[in-house]
Amino acid sequence: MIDKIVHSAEAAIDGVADGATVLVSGFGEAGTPNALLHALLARGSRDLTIVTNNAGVGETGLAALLRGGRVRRIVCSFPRSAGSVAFEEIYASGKLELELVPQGTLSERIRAGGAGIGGFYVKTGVGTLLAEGRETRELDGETYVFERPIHADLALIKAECGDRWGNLTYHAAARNYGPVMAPAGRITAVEVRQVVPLGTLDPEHVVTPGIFVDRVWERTP
Amino acid sequence: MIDKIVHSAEAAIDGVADGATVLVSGFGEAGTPNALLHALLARGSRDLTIVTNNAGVGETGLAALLRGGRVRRIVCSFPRSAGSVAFEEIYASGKLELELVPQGTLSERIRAGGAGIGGFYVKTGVGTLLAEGRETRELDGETYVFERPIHADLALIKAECGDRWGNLTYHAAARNYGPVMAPAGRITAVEVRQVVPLGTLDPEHVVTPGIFVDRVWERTP
Amino acid sequence: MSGTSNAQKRLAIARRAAQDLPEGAYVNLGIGLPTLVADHRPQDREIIFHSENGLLGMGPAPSPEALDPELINAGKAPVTLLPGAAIFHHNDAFMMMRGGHLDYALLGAYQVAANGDLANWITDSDARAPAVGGAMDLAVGARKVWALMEHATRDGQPRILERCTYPLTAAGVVSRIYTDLAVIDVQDGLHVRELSEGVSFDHLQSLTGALLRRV
Amino acid sequence: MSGTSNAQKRLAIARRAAQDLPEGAYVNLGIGLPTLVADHRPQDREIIFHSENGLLGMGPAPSPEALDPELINAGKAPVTLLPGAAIFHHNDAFMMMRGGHLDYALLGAYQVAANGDLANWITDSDARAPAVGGAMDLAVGARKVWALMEHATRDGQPRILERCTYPLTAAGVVSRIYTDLAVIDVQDGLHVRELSEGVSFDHLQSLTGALLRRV
Repeated sequence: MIDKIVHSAEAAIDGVADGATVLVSGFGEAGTPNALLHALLARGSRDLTIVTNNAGVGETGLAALLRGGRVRRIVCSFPRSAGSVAFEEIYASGKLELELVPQGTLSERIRAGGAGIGGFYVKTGVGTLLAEGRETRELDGETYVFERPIHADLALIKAECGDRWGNLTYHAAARNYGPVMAPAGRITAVEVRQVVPLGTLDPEHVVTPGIFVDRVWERTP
Repeated sequence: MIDKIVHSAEAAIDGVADGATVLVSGFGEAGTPNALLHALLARGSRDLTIVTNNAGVGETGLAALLRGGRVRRIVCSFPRSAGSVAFEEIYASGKLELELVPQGTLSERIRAGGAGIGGFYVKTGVGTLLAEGRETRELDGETYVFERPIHADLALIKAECGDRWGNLTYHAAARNYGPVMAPAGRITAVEVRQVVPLGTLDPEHVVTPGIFVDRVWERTP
Repeated sequence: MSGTSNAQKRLAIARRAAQDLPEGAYVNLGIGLPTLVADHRPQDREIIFHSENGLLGMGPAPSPEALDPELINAGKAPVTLLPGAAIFHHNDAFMMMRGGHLDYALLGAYQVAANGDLANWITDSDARAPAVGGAMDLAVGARKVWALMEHATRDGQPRILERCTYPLTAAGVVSRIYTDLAVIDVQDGLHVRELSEGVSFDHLQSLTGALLRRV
Repeated sequence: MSGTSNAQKRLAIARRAAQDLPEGAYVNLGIGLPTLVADHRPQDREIIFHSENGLLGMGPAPSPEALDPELINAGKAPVTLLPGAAIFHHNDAFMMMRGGHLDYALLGAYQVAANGDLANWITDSDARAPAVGGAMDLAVGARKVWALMEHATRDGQPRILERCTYPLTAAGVVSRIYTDLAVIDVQDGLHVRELSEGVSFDHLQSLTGALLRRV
């Protein structure tokens, strides 16, 4: 019997090595897998590359991981936002490498990683600091910049419901990066509000099919 | 008040010019917008480029358009299949240009058209007849072939339910190319089984958001 | 200039821009000033607001009891959904931008140039960590980009210029500017479409770093 | 050779391959012979079948009263969905292939070469219009590609060769071959893993166009 359900946050992130590249879902505080991030902190993982939209709020989740000195590099679209104190201080101290990526390009690069796309061209960023020195190409009379996929060792995702095959649904704007990141992690671990029996989720309404998911953990409140 | 509902198949395809590029959803007979294709035939449109997975079955839908001599060129992954008599005869007579594209690449090129991607690299087809003479590139030690987006003047789609904002749901495997093609048509016209009042479709379950849809027509049985 | 009058200025800009959005428009509201536009949607028109985090059909802010912490807009403020709304993932949200499906992006701006260049993501004096978010994707992808901004800096320096001095978000994309003093079309230069009440053309020109033309 | 015995051969190949699919495998069954594997899923294991037209978790063929003409597999035959199934669009279906998420693709073949080259989309003698479908995507994308095929042509010519003579679907992708006569691993040459009952190694070699090795 296939059973992707795990019974602790530790089990969900088991096997992640130091130096790993980790995708973290969420936009603001919606869809951010804080419990899994805390498990990563507890595990002692270090030298991590984190790929995510925002760089943490307050002192929990990613902010705690940053404070703990576990992150070497962050690939991010909007690191500085309301409450990103931990990130700002650590960045200012020079102890964190930042790769700033336009949000849609970040999302598309992660998608490309999960979709077997070797690279792609977008107009976003052309003529700006973020495309300086980058490979560009004229296509149909317009200038595009070349972008590469992002592959990750681990994807950490928050979802609403999950079953033992790994099928997921989401809630409202907490969906955001979850369905994009799930396919791009070599291991994809999900914290869900509720584990539901197989067959509960309508096949028409599954948002992330289980093939993209390795471990499902029902968050303890 | 936004109202994308139209009351005839003719109105759904209004404005399409001779020489247009037309995306047609469907895989086998599931999700094929036959009524809209018949409207295209009745309109007298000609010199069309059709982009679709299969090249028609029997003598209806795309097969009727082919028989009518309205198609100059077809971009297709699996044109010859059970019942594709019309296509096979017309192709054998030399009156039809065929661009054969691996199915996943066809789908990805259509997606790129709707997503503003200027081009992308895939491994599919490398070292085969279908990549002969094509631009290739080494990326991380593997060979990829360069693919371009497909843009269309019109996308014809079959869906299950639609509302006046153009939101769509699908039924079972009739979903196939619908959500991929809807964003890639300058005009996207949909035949639905049922028009439903705005607010009927759960925002969590909308498969094609209305922004990708221009006209919704409830097929008369 | 008092804080209140500043807030009033910004509200007036948002209200003015809202009036020009046509029926059926798909509109992304950038964070900051443009967000205010949502509260001034003309009552006679349906306008569909898009949020980069995966929403179409956003309604007004929720009542306290209807607040859902996972239903937020790009500025992370709680919102509601109208009947007809749709929820989708981040990549689809940006496909809507990059693929040219949004009719309008209403964006805040530090500077706009007479050639439509937009600078709204970083200044030249900010030592803090940078952030770009969806600004570049929106500026490049939306069919029309309107800049909503205060006409001049707090110490009276022009923000509409011959050339932006701050790093660009995108080149040549702004087609209209709404400020507290005027509405200006940007096409082969700056064309003053409308002056706010009590503002003279000469006064406007004196606060603008590029040549203005009368329509 | 009668039609019936040919059908029996094909069934035996499908049944044999089905036995080697491990618990939890995500498997795409190519059209033709591989489709038969779905009906021989080992009862002690959960195996998730994928269809290129947007299904995961396909079950057996439906009873006549449960038939839904819009619930079909890649071969356009009606199927059912198991509890836990998911429906998605075409692009997600192919992302599962191209992105390396499928564990196995079981594909029919005209020819397979000793270096793993696969030819299964077009012959050199077919004047009809070509069709490729998802064959190339599957061959390149799945983690493991197994070829399911009759060992020789109807007139006894080998179909396992040093080099394919038909145009390739993909180069160097087949890792195992299931035929009516044997199971053969492909890795630095051809390694006979298993002989069908009553088949000798020498007989197998005589019907094979490349050097076979005993395991």
